[in-house]
Parts: sequence; structure tokens; C-alpha cells
Amino acid sequence: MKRGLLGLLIAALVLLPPLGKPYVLHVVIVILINVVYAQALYVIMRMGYLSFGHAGYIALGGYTSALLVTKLAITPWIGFLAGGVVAGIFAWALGAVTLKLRGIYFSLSVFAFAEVVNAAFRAFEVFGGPAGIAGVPRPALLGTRLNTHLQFYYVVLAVALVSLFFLYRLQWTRFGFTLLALRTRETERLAESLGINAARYKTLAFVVSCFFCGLMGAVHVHYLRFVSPFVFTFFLSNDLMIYVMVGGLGSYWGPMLGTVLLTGLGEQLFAAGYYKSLVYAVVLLVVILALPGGLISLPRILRRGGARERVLPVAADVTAARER
Amino acid sequence: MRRPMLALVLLVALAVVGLPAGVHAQKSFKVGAIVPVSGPAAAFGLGVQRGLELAAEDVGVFAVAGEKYKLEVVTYDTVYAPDKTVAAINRAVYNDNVKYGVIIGAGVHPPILPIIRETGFLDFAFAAAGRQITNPDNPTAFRIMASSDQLYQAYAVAIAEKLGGKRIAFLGPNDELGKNDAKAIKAEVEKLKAKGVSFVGDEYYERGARDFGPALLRLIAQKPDIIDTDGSPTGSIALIAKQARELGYNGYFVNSTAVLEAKAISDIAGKAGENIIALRIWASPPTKLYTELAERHQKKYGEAAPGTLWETYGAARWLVDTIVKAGTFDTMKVADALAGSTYAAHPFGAASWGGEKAYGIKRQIIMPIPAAILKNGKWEPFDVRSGKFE
Amino acid sequence: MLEIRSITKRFGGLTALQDVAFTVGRGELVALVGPNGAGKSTLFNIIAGAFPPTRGQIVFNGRDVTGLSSHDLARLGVARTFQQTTLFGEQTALENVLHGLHRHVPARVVAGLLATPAYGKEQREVARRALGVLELLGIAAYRDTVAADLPLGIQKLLTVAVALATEPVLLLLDEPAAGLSRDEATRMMNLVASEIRQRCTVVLVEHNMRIVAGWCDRALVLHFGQKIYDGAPEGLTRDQGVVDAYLGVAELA
Amino acid sequence: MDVYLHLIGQGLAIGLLTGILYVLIALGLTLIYGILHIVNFAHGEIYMLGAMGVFYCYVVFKLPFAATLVVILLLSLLLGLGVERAFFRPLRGQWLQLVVASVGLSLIIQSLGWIAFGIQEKNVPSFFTGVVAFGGVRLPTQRLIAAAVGVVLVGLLYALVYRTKVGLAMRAIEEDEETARMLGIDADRVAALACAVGFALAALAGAFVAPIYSLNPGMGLEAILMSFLIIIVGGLGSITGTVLAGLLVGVLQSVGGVLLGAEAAYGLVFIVMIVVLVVRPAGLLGKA
Repeated sequence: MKRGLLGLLIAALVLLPPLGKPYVLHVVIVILINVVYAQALYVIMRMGYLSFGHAGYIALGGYTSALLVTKLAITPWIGFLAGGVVAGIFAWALGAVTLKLRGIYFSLSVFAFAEVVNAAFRAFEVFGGPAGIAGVPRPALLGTRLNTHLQFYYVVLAVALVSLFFLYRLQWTRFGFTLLALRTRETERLAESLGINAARYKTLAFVVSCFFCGLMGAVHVHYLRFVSPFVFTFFLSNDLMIYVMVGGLGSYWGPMLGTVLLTGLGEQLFAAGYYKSLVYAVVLLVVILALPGGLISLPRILRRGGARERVLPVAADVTAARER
Repeated sequence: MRRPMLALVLLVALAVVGLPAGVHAQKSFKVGAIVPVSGPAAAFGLGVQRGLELAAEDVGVFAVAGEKYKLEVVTYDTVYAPDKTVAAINRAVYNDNVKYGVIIGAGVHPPILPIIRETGFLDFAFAAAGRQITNPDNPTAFRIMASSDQLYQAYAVAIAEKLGGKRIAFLGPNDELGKNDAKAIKAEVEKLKAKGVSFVGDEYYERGARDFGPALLRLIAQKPDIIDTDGSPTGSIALIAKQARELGYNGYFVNSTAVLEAKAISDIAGKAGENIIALRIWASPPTKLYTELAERHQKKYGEAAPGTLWETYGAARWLVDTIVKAGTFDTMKVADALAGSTYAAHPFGAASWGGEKAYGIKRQIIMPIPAAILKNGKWEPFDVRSGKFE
Repeated sequence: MLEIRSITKRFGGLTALQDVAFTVGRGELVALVGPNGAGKSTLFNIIAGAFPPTRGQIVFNGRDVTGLSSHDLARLGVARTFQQTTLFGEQTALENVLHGLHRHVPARVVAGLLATPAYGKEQREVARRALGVLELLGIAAYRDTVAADLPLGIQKLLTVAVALATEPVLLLLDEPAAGLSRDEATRMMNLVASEIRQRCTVVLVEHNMRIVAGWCDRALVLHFGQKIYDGAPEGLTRDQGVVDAYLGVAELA
Repeated sequence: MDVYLHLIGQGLAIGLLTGILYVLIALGLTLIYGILHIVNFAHGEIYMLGAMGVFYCYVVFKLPFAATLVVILLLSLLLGLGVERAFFRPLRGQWLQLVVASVGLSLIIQSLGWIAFGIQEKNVPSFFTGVVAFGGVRLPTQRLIAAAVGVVLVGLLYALVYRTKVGLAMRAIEEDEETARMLGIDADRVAALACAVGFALAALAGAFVAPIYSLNPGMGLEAILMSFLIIIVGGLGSITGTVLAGLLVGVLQSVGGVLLGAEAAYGLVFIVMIVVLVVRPAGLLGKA
């Protein structure tokens, strides 16, 4: 059943857009970008790690591409990849140092890193200083520059589908499955005794997570055709965390659900900023207190009549012997 | 079982509340207020929103090419963030077919200028920064407030003659506004080198910061007699004055971007507020309309009018007059008609457009520049006569 | 197979172990015995690589592994269980064992990402191997139950299953029978002495004499960090040193 | 040369005064982390509520200064008890949910603040005007008084934690909550008290900052950023660590500001933090 639904969704995303108005395309583009950010953040949140500084890596990816394209006239297609790679490298560097820390220490150090990155972009003129970098061109394909909403929508869709497929499949690899063994200090010690090098796995997970943030950050900057230290801020990291928590940590589809719902809801509340954050916060607290598994756990709870099931992605392929 | 159901019901209720309100009976001419109405810069945004609302009341019903219209204000909160401004202009132009609007913030303009060019959106920019917005590539972008270049020309003359100031220092936020204003001031002060006026130092602080002690210490060590605080938010200027006096500085303060209420400054700084010169304050109301609007705002919204009210009101009334005369909503035609016209009933006084020499296109509003100096808690006229600004 | 050369361990002023030395041959079933606080767990954790000794060496299959991290030791074939029955509480029994198989499952990142048919077949094979380990421990029926919901007895068996899944050469069991009923303990020890013993050498920590005498071929008694007896369990009751150290504390079951 | 000496002296003095205020804010955060094991994101907002409380009590309702402080103290203690009971207790033990819930709480208080307090910047006239000058260093009296009270509050906290039975219970829970419960310590009651005291510290810090700075509902963000910095450098859960780190950051920012300029000083403080994180991940006096 789930395969069919997924196929339908992808077909709709590919075929329907030409009919949509530019504003609808804009909203779908923003949702697709946020979904990839949320799914990338989910990779480490699923591992029990909370990051308040993912906007820093998104900014790194965005600035890398913006600088490469505007200063060295490199084609944006390379800029996208470079954005992901640079974010990954910084993730590896910070990960090696901070992933030994657990819990709030890790979250705060990533948060501090993001603040330093933003302060650096603001301070040095080579990064465009507080004004940022304007005139970041859209990529060109077969000679035409993809300036209209529809054209660039397909770029965002392509990158999003590839990223989401990769992140989905990652769960069913041994690597994705092993990350589940590192959720707490005790299970980490047990994993170590089974030959799993916890530090290396956690760092790799952090690199994967930041690679996709950087990649999508670059695409985002080329969509805005602009980047400045005020675009990817602490508030973006907050929103992403809220999308993942409201959607639910229990399954791959949780963060996606949370992002689509809340971004859609957010679009309605365009008149005043603080109404949007008020609604986000109320929804977040209601879900955390009344629905710990997040919205994604709702169908299971309604069907089962309240059994609070520990919903964790089961390595279906790896346990094919189990029919369910 | 009960708790999840409760959660589900609450979520559905919230989603419904969010849906946009009903539809207006009469045909409406929508004007967007793409401004921050939350966050630190909210005061500026609300001034624009209310300026448009008061203008809509006064304009009432007007006819264009035989159809009756009322002016409807649609607010899009940008929270002064670039990506939110892009979302707002996308929604305004493509979803709500809003073709006209006031947009605050030089910092948020770069990402939306391409969209403004592509769609011909008529942008009344509330942003001091000069060339980036008003230039030949953006035929439908007008600046409805005095630009920083305009203000410094006026203010540079004031330093040399009236205040006899010789050593100018700058203290402002480390964002794009502060850095641009500092560059503009340095350029103007260079021109006065012959008169022995020199620029002695510039310091920056985190926007929204509260403690200016360290930065002021460095500046005061240079013995300045004028400290320019351009780009600083309203709340900070009084604090700067207070903390500077505490550190022994007793020269002048000059600000050409913020709008300051005398009472607000004396609340924070008390006597330390003396000798603040503001280039956006009218010591004595320039026109009867100016006072009327201030009183109507106090009655309607229960608080003093933010500084962006009058310029927005004036620009909105001028726009509607032009559209009625031109008999069309086509932004390119209206832009040309507007640029060529003058408007006597602007709250600041007679207004016209200029700026061909400075920016290569007539899109800079030319109107009397207010200036006042704070003397024992009251604004007194500070006569700043400057050369023409082409 | 395993040589312990005069291991000493001091925590600040306290000397937990003082010049303990012994060797364990391939296929032996050795019990580390001693009253609480005698240093059994400290010695056990040093062998398992949890923390390094203050002085002394550990040689495993002729190689000096002193101070090696636990995941490197695991790669050399040393597996262990924990005293507090540590398990992956949020995952099912089968998944816990799958983590145990980690070393023997090729990473196959590319195949995994592309979900190739070969990858699917290989994963099913891995699942069958995991199921086999559960069957060996007789707890296959619980394969889909989440570990945290299992009764203590089954959890204990599961911890052994997870350790066994790494196909170790040396299996270190930390009080495998602790907290179990008499029958469950008997069932556990029968398994250890039969199937498990054929697969690998076993060193277990135990302070219950009945278990040591019943199943182990050799007992090694620690008292205040020093080795006071190393020989057949039967000799325990006759050795004066052990009797003084022990009988003064616990009754001989 | 003496110009710089004077500047550094002045910078040092202001740095210490600001440092004490930073300590006050961060202490509440450390206390709550130590006992409840969460970093309360809504801490900055409580600081803001304290400042707004002074504006409404002292300026709008014309309450005398002492009465204002008492009102703020009581309200913040009540708020602390309420929040602990409604949000933190149901989520006890679920670390991830607790932290994200506190982020939600922070957003709610902030947005309600914007709606209730409006957008105009609020100002509170100084309770004590004038400047105290000695040895070429000029210090505003208002800040001196605020710093003095800050020192008293820190002293009271030390007394509470290290001299009273409740303090002993707090330290027991911080070491090992399970054992503490087994020894008959009512962990829930102590946690509620710790949360209340934490909130009170933040609110009082806000109250003392009110006359020095201008107020708006968003001022909590800077306070929480600075407090995070301080508890990372000082070491989570360590009161002495927080006090030292708070003073260090205050002085560093002020003297750094004087010598290198405000922007560089801000960067300097962050670099020091990254260095501390690398060298001693648990912070100066923290326990990892």
C-alpha cells in the first residue's frame, strides 16, 4: 500500500506543476527545501542527538556555492555539490571534537559553531559582510538560465528526490541500522563491545546530515539569488527541530509530515510573525505532551486503541525473515 | 486513548483558524505593506501599515477607468529577514495580485529586486541606502524617504557652519545599514577636509545590543566633538547618549535615520539627552496635516505615531492621485506619470521626484528635510539649509 | 590463549588488584570467584578493555592487547556481557542479535542504497543467522518482542546471545546467573557448559559457589585484589586460604 | 600610554559589573540544569518577564521599588513551580523532549510578549542616578547597586546550596537521582524548588537590568545566547564554574571591546569558548 501511495505522490510532484500558479510553486519549493533540511537533521536526531546549529551548515553550503559562482564563475551545478562537500568537511572537523560529548554539550557546541560561522560571514568583507552576496545566478541548462519558478522548481525537485531517496535507503543499510545502537551512553558502550567504533559512526552520521544540509542550502541560495548572515539563523535551526519533533522521530516519514503541515500552516499566518511562532509552539507542546511519538504515530495509536508502541524503524530488509 | 484524540481535535481547530478571512464586496485596490510587524524593527513596520490605513480612510472610494475602487491594505510580516521578504513578495504578486506596496529595509531588497523587475511591482522603498535600489535597472522602485546621500549633504554643511564641529566619530550597528552609513559619512567628511574637519573613528555593535560602554570608551579616547549614530534603532540612541555622558562625553550626537520622541529620550537619558540632533524630527510641525495625522494615530491606536507614518501616508495619497489621473493600474505607466508629477499636500510639505544626476533616474523623493535639536527635553528647530539635490 | 601478567590496578589510594597473574587455555571454562569488592569486576573490565591496568600486561593469542579499546578487542574476537544486563531496549530481540552480528555483515553501502536483489537475499541470510543464535539460546520465540519488555531471565539469555553473535574466540560473562531463579540459572549454565563451550573459551564472574562447583573446570579466587587460589573447584572447600576469606562471608551452598 | 591604562581600568570595572549580571542570568540556568538535567531554553524569556515586570509595577502602577522586587520574586517563583509541574515533570527522563519543550515554551512566552506588551520600546528610569568616579574610572551608580545586589544574590544561592538541607538534597540529586530517591529525598519537590529558584534568579536579573537597558519582548534571545556561552565555558551544573565564566566573559567582552572594538570582542569570546570546548569539553569546572 505504502509503495503505491509514494509512487502517486512522486508522479503528482513531477506532472502537476505546469498547471500550478507561480505562488503555489514557490510554496512547494520552500516545502521541498525544508523537507530535505528536516530529513537531514533527522539522521542525527534519530541517533538521540539534538542540534541547535544546523542552520550554520546550511549557511556554509549556501555561501560556498554563492562565492564559487559569483567570484570564480563556476557553474552552479558544481556549486551545489561543493556546498554539500564543504559543509561535510566542517561537520567532520567539528564532529571529531564534539561527538565525544553527549546530550546538551553536543547541541550547545554545534549551536556555538553556527554562531561563529554567522559572525565570520558578517565580519569579513570577502564574504560580503552584513550586506551579503547579491546577484547569485540561477543555473543554466542547455543554454537557458532557469529563471522562472517552474524551471527552477524541477531543479529543486530533482535534488530533493535524490537526497530523500539516499536518506531513505540509508536507514536500511548496516550503517543506518547501527546508528540506532548509539542512542544512549549505555547502548553505546554495548555497541563498542560488539566491535562498533561509536565515535566514527557518529561522526559519519553527522557528516551525511550536514552534507545534505549544505547541498540543499546551496540550492536555496540560488533560488533566493542572494545570501546574507540574516537568512540562515538560529530561528531556522529552531523551526527544523520543531518540524522533526511534531512529525515524530519514530519513522522516516515523520519529519516529512511535520514539515509539510507546519510550513503549510505557516504560509497561512503571513500577516504577523509572532502568530506563526505562537502556533508552532502550541502545536509543538501539544504534540510533545499528548503524542510523544509525534503525528506519524497517530494512525498506529488510533488503530491499536492507545497501545503506546515504541515505534522505531525496523530494518525490514535485514529481518526479512519476519513477516508483518 | 483520550489524550491523542484531544491533540487531534486541537490541531484541526488551529488549522481552520489559520484560513484567510472572507472576501470584500467592493472592488479593492490592494496595496501591500511588506514590512516587519514583529521583532525589533516592528515599530517601523506598523508605522507604514497604519500610514496606509489612514490614507485608505481619507481616499475613500475613487474611480479609475469607470470602475469604483477602495484602497485595501494587505500586510506581509517580513520580520526584517531576506527569505521572509522573498516569500512575502511571491505571495503578494503571484497569489494576491498585489502590484503596489511599501517595502522596508535596504538589507532585504537585493533578493526581491529581480522579482520586482520581472513583475513590474511598484515598490515604495523605505530604505536609506542609495544606489542599490534607485537606479535605471529598477524603473518601478521609488524611495519615499530622504536617502542617506541626501541627508549627509545637508548635514555635512551643518557641521562645518553651525556646530563648528571639527572631530567626527561614528557609532552604529554592525549590519548593512550601519556599515553603509559609516562609509557615506566618511565620504562627506573627506570633502570638508579643507575646513579642518576630520573623521576620527568608527565603532560597531551587535544590533539590539544594550551595552555600548567598550565601544564608546574607544571613541571618546579620540576626543570627538560630534558622534554620529546613524542606523541605530530608536531605543539605542538614548542609551548611547546616556552611557556616553556617564563616560564624560559632552559633545553633540547626530542621527539621520531614526525617529525619536523627546519624551522617550528624556525617560531613558534624562538630562544626558541634551544636544541630540535628529534629521528626521520636526521641532515644529511642518504642516497642519502633520499634526492632524499624529493626533488621529494617537486616538486610533492608543500610542505615539512611529516615524514612518507620515511619509507612507503622503506617498499613498500621491500614488492614488496619479493612478486616478493616469486612469490605469499599469505600473510602468503609473511610474512614469508619478515621476513627472509633484504633490503639494505631502505631510512634510511640497514634494517632487529627483535624483537623475545622483542615481541616473528620477526616483528619489525631494521634500523639505526635517531637523531638530533636543534642548532641555524639547525639540527645537535646527535650521539646516542645504544645496539642491538633483 | 589468554595470559594475565601481574596486573595491578589502583583507583587513587585504593588498590583494587595487586599483581594478579594467570593464563587461560583454549576451550577452558574458568570462573573468577570472590566476595563482593574482591576485584573480580575490575579484573573482568580490564580484560574486556573497558579501562587499562595501572601496571601489568594482557596477552591474547600471543599479542599484547593491554589498553586496547573495547571495539578493537571485539575485532580480535573478545566478547563480553554487562553486569546490568545492558541491551538495545527499544529494539526487538532479533535486532539486538543483528547488532551483535555487526562484524560479520559486510557494509555493502552501495548495494544497500540501491536496494539490489543480491542485497535483499544477503540480508535475509543474515537474518537467518541471527535467528539461529536465538534458537541456540532457546529464545527464538521472543524474536519480535522489544527487549525492554522481556522478563529478566530471557533478557539475560539475550545478552549472551548478542555477545555470542560476534562469534568470539573468548567470551567474558559478567555474573550470567545473577538475578535468575534456580531453574533459570541451571538452564543458563547448562547452555554455557554445552553449546557455548564448544564454540569458545569462557571466563565468567560468579560469586555463587553452587554454580562454580557445578559447571566450571577451574576456579580462580580473588581476595582484596590478590589471587589466593587457582585450581579445580572441588579443592575450594579444602583450601584454608579460601575458607578463611570466604566462609567468614558467605555460607557454602 | 596612560590613556590606554585608564581605558583598560575603565573597561575592567565595567566588565566586572556586566559580568555579575551575566552570572545572575546564567546561574538560574546552571541550577536548573544541575537538578533537572535540562537546559531551559525559556530562561531568556523569564529574564525578559522580570524586566517587563519592573516596567509595569514600578512605572505604570507606580509601586515603590522594594514592593516591585517582592512582586517579581513571588511571580517568578510561582511561574517556576507551575512550569516544572506542567511541562518538565511529565517529560522527566526524556531528555530530547524536555529540551524541545523548553524551546516551545520560549517561543510562546516571546510571542505572547509581543502581543501583550506591544512593539514600543519600554524604558525604566534609573532608580539611582549619578556616577561614582574614583581613580579616573567613572561607574554609573545604578550599575554599582545592581552589581552589589547581584553579589548578595550569588551569596544567598551558595548558602542555599551548600548550607541548607534542601541544598544538600539538590546536590544529592545532581550526583545520582536514583540513589537520592532511595534515600527518601522527594526528588519531585526539590526539582520544583530548584526550578522556582532558577526562574527567580533570571527574573531578578531582568529586574536589575531594566533601568540600564531599554526593553522589548525579544530581549530574552541575547540573554540566552550569552548564558549558553557562559555555562559552556564554566561547566554545566557547576555553580562556581558559572560565576567564574560569567565574570571572565564580562571582562573579556569589555576590555576586548576597548582594545579591539566591540565586533572583534564578540568574536574573541566565541573563540575562547571553542578553545575551552576542545581542551576541556566539560568546561572549566564541569563534569562531562
